[in-house]
Amino acid sequence: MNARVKKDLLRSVMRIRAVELEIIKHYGKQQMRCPVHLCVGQEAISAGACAVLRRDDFIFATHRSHGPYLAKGGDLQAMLAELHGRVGGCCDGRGGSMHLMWPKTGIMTSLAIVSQGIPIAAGSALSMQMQGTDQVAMTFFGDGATEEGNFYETLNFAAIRKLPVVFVCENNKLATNTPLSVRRPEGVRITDIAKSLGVHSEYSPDGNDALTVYKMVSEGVERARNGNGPSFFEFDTYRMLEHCGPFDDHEQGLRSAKGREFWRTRCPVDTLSRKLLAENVVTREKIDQWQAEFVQELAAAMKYAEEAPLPDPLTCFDNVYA
Amino acid sequence: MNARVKKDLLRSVMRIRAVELEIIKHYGKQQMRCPVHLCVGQEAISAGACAVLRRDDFIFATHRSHGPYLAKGGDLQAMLAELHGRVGGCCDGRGGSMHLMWPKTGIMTSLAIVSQGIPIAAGSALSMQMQGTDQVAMTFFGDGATEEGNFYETLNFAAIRKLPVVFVCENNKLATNTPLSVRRPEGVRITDIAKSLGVHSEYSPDGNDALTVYKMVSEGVERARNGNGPSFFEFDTYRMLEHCGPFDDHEQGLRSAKGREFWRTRCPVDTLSRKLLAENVVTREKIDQWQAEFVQELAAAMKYAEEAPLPDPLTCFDNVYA
Amino acid sequence: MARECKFSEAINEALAVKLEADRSVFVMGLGAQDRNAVFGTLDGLAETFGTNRVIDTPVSENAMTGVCIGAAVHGMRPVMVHQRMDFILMAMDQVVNAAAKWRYMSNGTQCVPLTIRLVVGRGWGQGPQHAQALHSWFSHIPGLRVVAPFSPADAKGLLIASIEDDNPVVFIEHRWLHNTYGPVPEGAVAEPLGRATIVREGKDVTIVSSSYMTLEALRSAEKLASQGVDVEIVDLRTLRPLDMETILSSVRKCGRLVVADMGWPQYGLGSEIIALCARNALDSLKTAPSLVSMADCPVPTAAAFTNVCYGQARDIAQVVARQLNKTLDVETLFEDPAGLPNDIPDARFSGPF
Amino acid sequence: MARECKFSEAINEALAVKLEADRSVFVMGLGAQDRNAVFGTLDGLAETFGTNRVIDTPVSENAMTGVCIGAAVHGMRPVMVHQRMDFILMAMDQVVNAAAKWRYMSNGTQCVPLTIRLVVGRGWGQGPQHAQALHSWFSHIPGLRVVAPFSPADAKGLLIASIEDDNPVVFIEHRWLHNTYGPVPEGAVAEPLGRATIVREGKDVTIVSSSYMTLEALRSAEKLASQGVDVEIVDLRTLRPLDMETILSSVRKCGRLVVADMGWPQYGLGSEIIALCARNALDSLKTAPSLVSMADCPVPTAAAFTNVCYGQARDIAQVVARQLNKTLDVETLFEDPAGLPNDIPDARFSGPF
Ligand SMILES: Cc1ncc(C[n+]2csc(CCOP(=O)(O)OP(=O)(O)O)c2C)c(N)n1
Ligand SMILES: Cc1ncc(C[n+]2csc(CCOP(=O)(O)OP(=O)(O)O)c2C)c(N)n1
Ligand SMILES: [Mg+2]
Ligand SMILES: [Mg+2]
Repeated sequence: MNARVKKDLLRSVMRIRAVELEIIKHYGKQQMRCPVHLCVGQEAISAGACAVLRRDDFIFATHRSHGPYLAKGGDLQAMLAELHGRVGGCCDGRGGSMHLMWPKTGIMTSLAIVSQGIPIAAGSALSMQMQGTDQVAMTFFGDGATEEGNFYETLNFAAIRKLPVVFVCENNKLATNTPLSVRRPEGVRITDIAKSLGVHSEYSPDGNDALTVYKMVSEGVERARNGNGPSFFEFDTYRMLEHCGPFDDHEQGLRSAKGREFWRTRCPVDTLSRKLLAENVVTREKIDQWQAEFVQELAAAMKYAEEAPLPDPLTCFDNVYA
Repeated sequence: MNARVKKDLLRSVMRIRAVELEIIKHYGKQQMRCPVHLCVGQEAISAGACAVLRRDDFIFATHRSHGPYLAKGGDLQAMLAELHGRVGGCCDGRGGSMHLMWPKTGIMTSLAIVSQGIPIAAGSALSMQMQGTDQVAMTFFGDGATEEGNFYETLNFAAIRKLPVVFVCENNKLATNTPLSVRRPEGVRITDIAKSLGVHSEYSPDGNDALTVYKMVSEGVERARNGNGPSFFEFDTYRMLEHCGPFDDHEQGLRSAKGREFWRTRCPVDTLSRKLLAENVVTREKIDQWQAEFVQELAAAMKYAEEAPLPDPLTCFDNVYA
Repeated sequence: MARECKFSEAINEALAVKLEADRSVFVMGLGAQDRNAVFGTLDGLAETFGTNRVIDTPVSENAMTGVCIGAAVHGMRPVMVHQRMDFILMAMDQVVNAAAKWRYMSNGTQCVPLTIRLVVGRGWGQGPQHAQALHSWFSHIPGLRVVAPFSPADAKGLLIASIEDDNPVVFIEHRWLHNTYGPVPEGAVAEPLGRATIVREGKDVTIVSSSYMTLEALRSAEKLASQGVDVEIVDLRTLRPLDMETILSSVRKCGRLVVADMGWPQYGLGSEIIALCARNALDSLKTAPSLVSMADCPVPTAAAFTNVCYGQARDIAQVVARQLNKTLDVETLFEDPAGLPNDIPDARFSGPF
Repeated sequence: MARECKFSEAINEALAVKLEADRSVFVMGLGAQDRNAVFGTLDGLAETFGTNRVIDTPVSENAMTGVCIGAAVHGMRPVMVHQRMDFILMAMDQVVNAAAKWRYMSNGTQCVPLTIRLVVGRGWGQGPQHAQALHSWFSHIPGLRVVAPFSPADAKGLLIASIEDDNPVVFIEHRWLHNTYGPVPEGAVAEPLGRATIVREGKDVTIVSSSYMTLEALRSAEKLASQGVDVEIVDLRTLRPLDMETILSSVRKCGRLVVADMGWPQYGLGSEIIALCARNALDSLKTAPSLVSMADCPVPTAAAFTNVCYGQARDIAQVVARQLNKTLDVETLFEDPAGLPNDIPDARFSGPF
């Protein structure tokens, strides 16, 4: 993997983190009046997987959409304006945090119904196949989504028709506050299920390492691009904050602090920056410079978002139909 | 396996066959005014699996309900009256062939929506577990049903809660007229999917051999009865007739006669009777005697059904609500 | 030019015409390559256009609907088909939560030009799980269009229009119409969505109906005419959006309203039309409006129930007469000399179901 | 004896009472053991009754519904809960094709005593996929009962009755009612299903409402009273079966009808009530009936839209005045001195959403 890619990955995880922290900072002002499912702790998967894609490849995200949106080149101002329910938001305020989209860079949509985007992504891959393009469709989803019929039904169909689609499962072992241990029997691994359905499938416990994610997903994207069909990747990761909202939920006795301690040592930002500094791929100055850029970029975007006009309420009747 | 069981199994497959043939004979009279999904060629699975069960165990069947219904002790008169849409039918005419039930012997219902009964059977197993009985729930379904989300979702839940449920898949490699090859990718085996979901799973190509079915399913039922959770069995078999109706569909060029030739050599009735005759477990006289019994029984039941009163049309408003 | 065609042939023509003209159109459904060809409507299409454009599927309604949505968002115009409307209940999430909301959420920048063909089953023991008519459900949902043609010509023209429409369209076919005949224009002639049509002009009572019930309404009109009653029949064709103009002006003219619907009576099309008229033409209503519908119970399998279960020409005539304070001997009037059983559309009917 | 309780506490009490009294009752839902306890309604239940009777689940709505049906047929009384009504769209097959038909298909020999609690989301950017009110859908289906309480007392009494009922019951809770207070009787007192209640007597106009919209109706009534208008409010409580008697006698008395519904306007509760009155009390209607409903579009996320999107007290007052030919300065009348944003139920609201 060349240094350019590594540097880009580091910048990408750092930027996603910076945006999430900025949202946390401002959320209390009650100007972002929509639920936010933050991805602090899970940035590496979005960053690593999206870095493999071309601009004209498609992604489909979930309620936890910020990571993929930013990693695939979604516009920051449009994102923050969207969270603020303003005109100029990427959906002009109609979607909010759970429905981010930026088709210009292939972010087709984000969907708030668990698993809903999985077949839809496969459908876009079908259209690519029919149209004879060499695009690839990728969809992100959580461990919870794999419990919905959609998941299995779609993998089966994708395998039958060798669709150019890559399924990326972010396994944070939680669905809202219900742990995976309640939702899957002991000893079952999602990757094995995907494999049994005829989809090339791989698992890594290192979902917080963007380099690992990049490497593994590269193979899947290539496979898809070359007409060799779908692949599935399961990455372990950890949700640092509450399911929805800006707070840490460990204090409320719902989760042991142990998990958090373990995963803190695998912070997608810290571990990668340490590593790349040690490898001399990046300098401390470069990192600081990026941080400064983020601060500036975020200040401007936040200002833009807060000052963007509110939608005219009567436009709520527009665009129900074509 | 003792001789008694073997004999019972032979009698059971023979009886199911006899009933189906009788229905075919009379269907053209247009008195059985409902779709019939006959199980000619698939009798061994119903016979073998139900023979393992106790009377107070439950089964749930599908649109192709005749086999399980007869094998689990459903009343023949009530069945034929139901097909005739008459009072005295097992649903008093409200259900028809696709909804046969006979709760007295544990036939809870048959459902015409593909895969619908799978979670419902698991739910009855959950109630058994909650009530602390040692009953077992069993559900029959086709290969097509395993493509519905219901299948995977249910197996997962059954494995999590170690439910006393046995899943029996009759793989005739057809869903209506769509072959399995269009519905699953090459190399995928349903049993492996079930296994990946954490359910004890076994496959046999000998689904037309009631003895094999009986042996394999016995283990699953015991497992369930002893609190060791669910199991899944996939049996290859062959649908001799059209999906729905009394005719053979091979002539219409939809299926090659080759498949039929192969499976004719594995006819559930012929192979088992040959085998048990060779083993001296049964005599030709006994077989002839059974056939004579079936003829008599069927003539009486058919007469009963044809002469049963039609429901008063106005009773269609009854029993919508409790 | 118009020739006589079967309704199912009209559907088939619409599909063939669009598959031929537009590479973005494809057909998907369980049994799409099956010899029964979804009651003949797909006859020859897989052969002509190939199995990559006429796609048979696993039994996975929910994901298949999602697949079609995904393809539609990326420029395709899929036509899904389900052999029974009942099966789409597996996929309501995709239809209602995804397809119907998509364009709106994107504020008009994306759309879902998806057509979903749903067949309403009836007769020969279809029973509780294979004979539901849930058109009112779809019509409740902003973001969906709902079409339910009666005539073969409309079946063709409206299906073409549905495929060309940039919105998700639920296209409803009653099983008992597939074998009916009527003149059907050649070629790729679309019939605009959203317009009702007066299939019979009259002055005494307005009957509002759609799909198969328009056939029953026409039958009842004929008998009523023999008794000196002159009904007007508004065939809705599109259930969402409703053609308020046509409905209201007919009701304003006749002053009396009967709705004939193939669905259940509560919270359905019947109530919608009656409410529409009560809100917008109250003063024109000389008598309380009436509804002929499916009986308010699941559809039982036995043929013996059909007479009570299904609203028919006889029932329509009965309520029309009642509104006009006329006594009508409906039993004699609607006596069927052929004595055709009530669970088949015509004497030749022998499935597939 | 009645004390003041929150709506969510009333639900909690109903569940606790039934779990305590009847071993066949169990609770199942995603998040059933979660600290948020489905907006507090399950507080402490898993602790008290154990995780075998208060069951957290995988994210598998369809199969979980089937599981509950299977258990119900075999003598259990499951109470399912979904944090949003939108999610039940994954399970419509089980609800409509299985549960609603079961008793009928067995001709009364089996039944499905299943209660499905569905929460209607609103506000704080719930958006298109988390704020739907589809009560009219369920109410269309013979075999289902549909309950939508407004007061905490009814929430408790009707939930107890729903659990005790041998039919599948869809029990609808509006998120903005969970924190409202009212007197709630102690103990296991069931409130019979199928009866509406007059929550305010009046003579000028009948307002028919349910669930959260009854609150809006009461607010509008207060302001209208200050302008000399005396409305009567019929709180439906049960949407299927409807209490025709109570609705019709109020409308016959007042001669004017406004329906206030939290759902979409077409093919919904609004049309059902209006059609009911048009068919059965046409002569009593002095003016055309009106409907205040959700705007006929998906629910957009941005707070700025809420004023137009949701029918409110102000809108109800407006149409009441219009029916009475009264001019009303609604803007002044409904001016909110607190200036509370329109996307939260009260000032203290800060989730969970
Ligand atoms: C069909 C459906 N059921 C339930 C929900 C409520 N819900 C929202 S997010 C979520 C958790 C999903 O878990 P997972 O897929 O692992 O994603 P994560 O939140 O962990 O990223 C749930 C259950 C929903 N949105 N859609
Ligand atoms: C949800 C649903 N989709 C489609 C159908 C139509 N249908 C009836 S039987 C059948 C075939 C099912 O195949 P399988 O499960 O293998 O059972 P088999 O008929 O082979 O016994 C189909 C698709 C249905 N009844 N329900
Ligand atoms: Mg998760
Ligand atoms: Mg099969």
